[in-house]
Amino acid sequence: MNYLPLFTALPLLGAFLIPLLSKIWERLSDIISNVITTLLLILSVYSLFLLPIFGKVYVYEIGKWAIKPIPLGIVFTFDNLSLLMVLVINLLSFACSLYSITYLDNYTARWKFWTLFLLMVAGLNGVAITGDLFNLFVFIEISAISSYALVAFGVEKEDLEASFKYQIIGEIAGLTILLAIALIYAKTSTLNMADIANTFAKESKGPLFWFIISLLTFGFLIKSALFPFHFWLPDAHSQAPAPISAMLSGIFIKVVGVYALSRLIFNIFGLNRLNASHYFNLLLILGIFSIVIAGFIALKQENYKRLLAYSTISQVGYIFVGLGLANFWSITGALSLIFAHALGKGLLFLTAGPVEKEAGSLDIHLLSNFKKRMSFYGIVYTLGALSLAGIPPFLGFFPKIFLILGAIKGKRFEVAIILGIFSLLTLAYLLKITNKVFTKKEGEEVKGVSSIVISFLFLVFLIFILGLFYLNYLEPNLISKATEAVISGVEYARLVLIK
Amino acid sequence: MIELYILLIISIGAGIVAVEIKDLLASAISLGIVGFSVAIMFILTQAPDLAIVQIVVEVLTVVIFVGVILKTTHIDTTLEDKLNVRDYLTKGIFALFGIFFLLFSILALKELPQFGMPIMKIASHYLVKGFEEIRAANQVAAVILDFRGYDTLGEATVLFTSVIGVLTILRKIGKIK
Amino acid sequence: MSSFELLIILPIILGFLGYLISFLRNEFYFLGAILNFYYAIRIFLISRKIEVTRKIFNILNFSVDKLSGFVLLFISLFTLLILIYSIRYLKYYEKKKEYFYYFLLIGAIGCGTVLAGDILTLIIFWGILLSLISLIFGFFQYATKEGGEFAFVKSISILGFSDFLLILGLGLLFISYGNLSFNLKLPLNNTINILSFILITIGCFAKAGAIPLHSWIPEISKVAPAPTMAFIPASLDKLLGIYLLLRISYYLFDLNTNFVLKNYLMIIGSITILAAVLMALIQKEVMKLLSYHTVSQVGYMVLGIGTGIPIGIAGGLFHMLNNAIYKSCLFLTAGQVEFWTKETKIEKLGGLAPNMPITFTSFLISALAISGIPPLNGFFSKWMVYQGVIYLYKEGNYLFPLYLLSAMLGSILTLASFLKLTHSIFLGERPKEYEKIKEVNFSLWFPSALLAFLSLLFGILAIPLPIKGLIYPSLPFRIEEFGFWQPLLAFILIVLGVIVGFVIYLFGAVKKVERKDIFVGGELLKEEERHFSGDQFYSPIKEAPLLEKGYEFGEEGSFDFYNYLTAIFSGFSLLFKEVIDYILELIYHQIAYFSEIFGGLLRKIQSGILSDYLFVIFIGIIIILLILIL
Amino acid sequence: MLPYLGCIILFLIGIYAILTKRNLIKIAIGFCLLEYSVNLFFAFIGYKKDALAPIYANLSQARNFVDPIPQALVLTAIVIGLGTTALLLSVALRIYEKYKTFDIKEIKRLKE
Repeated sequence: MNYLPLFTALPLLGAFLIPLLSKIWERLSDIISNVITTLLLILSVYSLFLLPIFGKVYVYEIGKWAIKPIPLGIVFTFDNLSLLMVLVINLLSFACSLYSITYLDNYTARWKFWTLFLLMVAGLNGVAITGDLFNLFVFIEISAISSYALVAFGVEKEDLEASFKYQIIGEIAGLTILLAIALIYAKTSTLNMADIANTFAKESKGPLFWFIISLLTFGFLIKSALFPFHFWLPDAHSQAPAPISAMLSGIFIKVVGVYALSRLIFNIFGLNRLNASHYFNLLLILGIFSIVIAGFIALKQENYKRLLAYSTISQVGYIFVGLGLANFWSITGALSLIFAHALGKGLLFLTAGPVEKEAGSLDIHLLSNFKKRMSFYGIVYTLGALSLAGIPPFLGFFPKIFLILGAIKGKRFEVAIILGIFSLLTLAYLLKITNKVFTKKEGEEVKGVSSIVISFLFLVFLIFILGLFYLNYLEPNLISKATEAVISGVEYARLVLIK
Repeated sequence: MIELYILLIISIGAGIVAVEIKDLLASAISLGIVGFSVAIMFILTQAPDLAIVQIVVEVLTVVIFVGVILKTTHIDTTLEDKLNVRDYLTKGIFALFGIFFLLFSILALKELPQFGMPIMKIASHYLVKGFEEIRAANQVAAVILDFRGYDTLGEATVLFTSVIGVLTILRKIGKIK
Repeated sequence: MSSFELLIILPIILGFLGYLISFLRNEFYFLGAILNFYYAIRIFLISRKIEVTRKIFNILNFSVDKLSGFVLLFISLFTLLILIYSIRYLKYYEKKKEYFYYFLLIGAIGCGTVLAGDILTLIIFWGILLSLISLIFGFFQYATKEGGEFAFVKSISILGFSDFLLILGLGLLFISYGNLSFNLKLPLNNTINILSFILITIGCFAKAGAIPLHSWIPEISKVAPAPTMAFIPASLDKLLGIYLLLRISYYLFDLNTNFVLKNYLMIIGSITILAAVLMALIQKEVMKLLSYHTVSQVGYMVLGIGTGIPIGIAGGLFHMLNNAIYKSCLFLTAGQVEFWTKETKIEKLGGLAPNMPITFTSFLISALAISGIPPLNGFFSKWMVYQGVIYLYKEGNYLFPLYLLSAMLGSILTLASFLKLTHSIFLGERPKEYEKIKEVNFSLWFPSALLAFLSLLFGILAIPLPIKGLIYPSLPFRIEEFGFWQPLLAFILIVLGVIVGFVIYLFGAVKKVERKDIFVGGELLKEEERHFSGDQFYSPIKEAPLLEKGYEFGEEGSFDFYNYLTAIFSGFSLLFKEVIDYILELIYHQIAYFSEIFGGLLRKIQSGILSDYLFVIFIGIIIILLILIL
Repeated sequence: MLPYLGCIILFLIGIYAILTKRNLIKIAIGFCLLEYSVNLFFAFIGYKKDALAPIYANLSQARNFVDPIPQALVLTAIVIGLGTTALLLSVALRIYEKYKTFDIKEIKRLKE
């Protein structure tokens, strides 16, 4: 698996090539970026089959600096959790780049979009595979900066406003994380995550430890937009171009927020329900608040994309409830939800693009008076919504069930009841759009556009097939292994350093 | 180390001025003062490479600030308005946050090694290997270019990203209608 | 490819073909249903001999035994018959292409649900079925101006929520024991088993429509056309819901190991019988009245299955079959009336019997069957349920008189209610505008006539044909013979009586109405004002020719007693409507209202001003710091 | 420990500016202050008393150097800071063009 650096190198290469080559022919940028996302998808699917051969973790040492006896250089560590993340990132970025070929006709400066898009993909892949703390920060910043620029890609009034707010709040988070990294370095004098885990395992948990944890938690909760740190999300995710909204909602907040936090909390600091129950209760309570509050706000939203953005906050709440319960079932649920939500919410945000193009607005009131029929988009939207709301046999059904079972196994019956009731609310607010935008139209039918249709079919196919094969293939081969990687805690350090 | 403390106090003072003063140009210049005292502090803590980079970056930052201010306005009109309840509440929250943060950071910093006595667990290996295997005179260069070369690639990428980002944002027309 | 795949896949493919090729559409849908029926018969015949299981792609696991074989046969039959009906009925309907396709899909997926051999397969099919049902209900939500959307949302909410609970229960079993097949007879003595049993029963109740999860059926009846009502709530959902209830009660679990759960089922059954029939009594709309009876009949099945006595369970199962037959026939015939008259208000209808003789006959047979009049099939299944309830005393369950009482009272009230309905639609005085109405087409009357014939057949030949042929072999018990009932003699006597009565009724009432001008205060009443409305309960009975004699004999008191009783029942049913239906609706509205207010308030936090956001965010970090460090 | 505390105070001034100031440029300045304080803190961590900058003047020199790693990291962090500041200011510039104000309370088209 020594192709591991390609996950970041390939998109970076593309990002550097596009400004040079797009001067020759602007459409070349479409080809380059789609080839690269396709290659990344192939690589990540290939890794799915290759990783079991190498055991639980594959460690790639950059340069000639071996990880033993002392981790001098930067390493990439690729375990089952990283595999899950890489797979999700590249599945959705493949669909989004395919979609953007047609979608970008609405914007100027095509090549700038592609450059920033590939930089974001590079940053996200880097976050998922790096094994070095400072490197993690650098990759977070790469993806964050490109996302700030992409949110304002339309340079309309609202786009700029959203980008500014997003940038301020996001950078507060970034600098808090950097401060925490400085404190960690001062304490341990190393930057390798596995080495840090070993050092902290020997220390007692004093105020410094909890100060670091709270700084990190603050930073990553802002990045993952959990209540009450969610304020930037509805603005940024609703103003971005449709494929960027899909990327941000589908994977960005989960890789940069949820994945990074759970990697640090479980694998590096070795927290679990036994030694830090108050920490997990905090996550649990914030998660429930997110579900409830964002769910109610979403029910009242009158803008297509803002509704979806609030729904994202609510779903992130589900993920954090899973992490907060911190038993096998609930974490399996949370990780499956990352997968299902990435595909489902990505799909829903992508439908906003053609709808806005046709109707010229995303206001649900105006859209309900819009006369043309959009049956294809309506069907795609409804399928995605059913999956997100947890209707079997779609993919989104299994995470919800696992989360509820996790709550029951954790003897948190009230949590189980809340999860059950609010998954109904999800259906209610998502189907509001189906009812108002896509049904009772009698005008002429809007025709689908080629690359957009292909990306929709790809995502719908995935949602359906993965739902069917979830318990037989996806869960045992991918998700429960990733859950094991999370649950086993500081075992991660031993696996990395033993190599 | 008395110079260090003096510079810290200067930078804190200049920082307060930068935040509170009404003229935005003066504010940018005060920010420059903070940046330069940071650069001198880098020299005092035996980090000449950092000082050089900091000076370059500081000049660039101030130039960008001044450029933006000259293109727009240099009076902070928001300071003229009367403070309302909301502003007082925000200040109250800041005070609360400041007190807690200071308190907890004192508690936390107590557990760190004393100032001027780093652990240097990895660094001692770097210093040996950097000289013997890379034959580099400047160890910082050895770290950024060899041991942690990937970070430097990342750094270049960030710079590249922000250049493309600025180009993206400065274009006049974004959406084709 | 075996019959299992073909049974499900062929309708899907042919329906899709029909959807694509518009000029041949009806034929393709029809062909799909026919093939589905053909393979269902084949599987049914196989299942008579051996149990078959089949795995597809390592995911779907089908198995068929005698029980699922016979339920499968009837689901397929209903799909075919009602499809034939609706092809004609919805001919001028706007989106009929999609409707027919979904209809066929629902039939095929319903077959798949019955054939599911393990928990996972059942979950998958059940979920698809819910999505399809929501799609087909979604068509009609704008058909009526008032409350269409509300009816849609309410029914999908109830179905979705209870299906969610059902799947949660199945998932709980799956997680605890792995992928189970349905023939284990797990004892109901630990928490997980009991919890998942209750969750699954909730799903079954909502599907079948037992109180308090019934209210989606009357609500959707305002919106959905007659064939949809006949297919989904009346036949398919009954078959599926009760089939699953039986499946989990005596195959997956063993209900006889838990006394409390048995009573839980029986109490729900009794309440359902009484409350729903009381609500039905005061309805003024044909569809809504029928839908409340649909609910009421579920009570007998749940009661029968809950007894745990073999004869009672067999009765419950038989009643499920019978109810599906006569209830869909009732809906279809009501649809035939509506097809010409475009009217569903009871008071506006009347005297249609001579115009629509076949429809009237089918309706009458089904109405008598649902009221439990021997020798029709409804009587036998109810009789078996009563026997099961009576046998409860042997087990020391002394609540049985209450169950018996409610079941019998429910039967009487059903009869009363259907007398009223029959009279006010088909007998009595005919409004002038309906005089030219003719009998409906063959494709419309044939399905309901066939169903009525089945009711008759399963009644007269109840013991040899359905009971010994279908019901007894399907159950895993040895069932004792009827003890104290001589069916043949009773049949003959009652058939004679009914025929005589029918002849008198037909020739006496309809053709010999004497028309007189009516004066009120010296003025001639107009024709419209003179028409008497059927919802004036029991006043028609008084004037009906059969009872006129009795009236002459001066048995005024008994009729007064009747009126008196009716008034009480009407009061009760109003009360029940207030208590159950109204409260449910109130809760629904309250939740909507609350979310309105709460969501509106919460939206205010997002004020658009960055410093407000930062304000809240910093409160957040102060809390995090305090919680984590202190 | 006092130098560390100085950094924390500078950090708090940055937070103060971002939290209470309403002018976009002031917010950007506060953001720069935050960034400087974190960089300074990081650089202080590597400082070793009476040690030299990590540069070999001649080959036989004694190896009493300060920690080179934080310096390398801060180098990266400074450049990242420059990038984000430039992006932030360009957005601020465009906002001024569109809204004709730097007042954050006027810039509230996106709400609810």
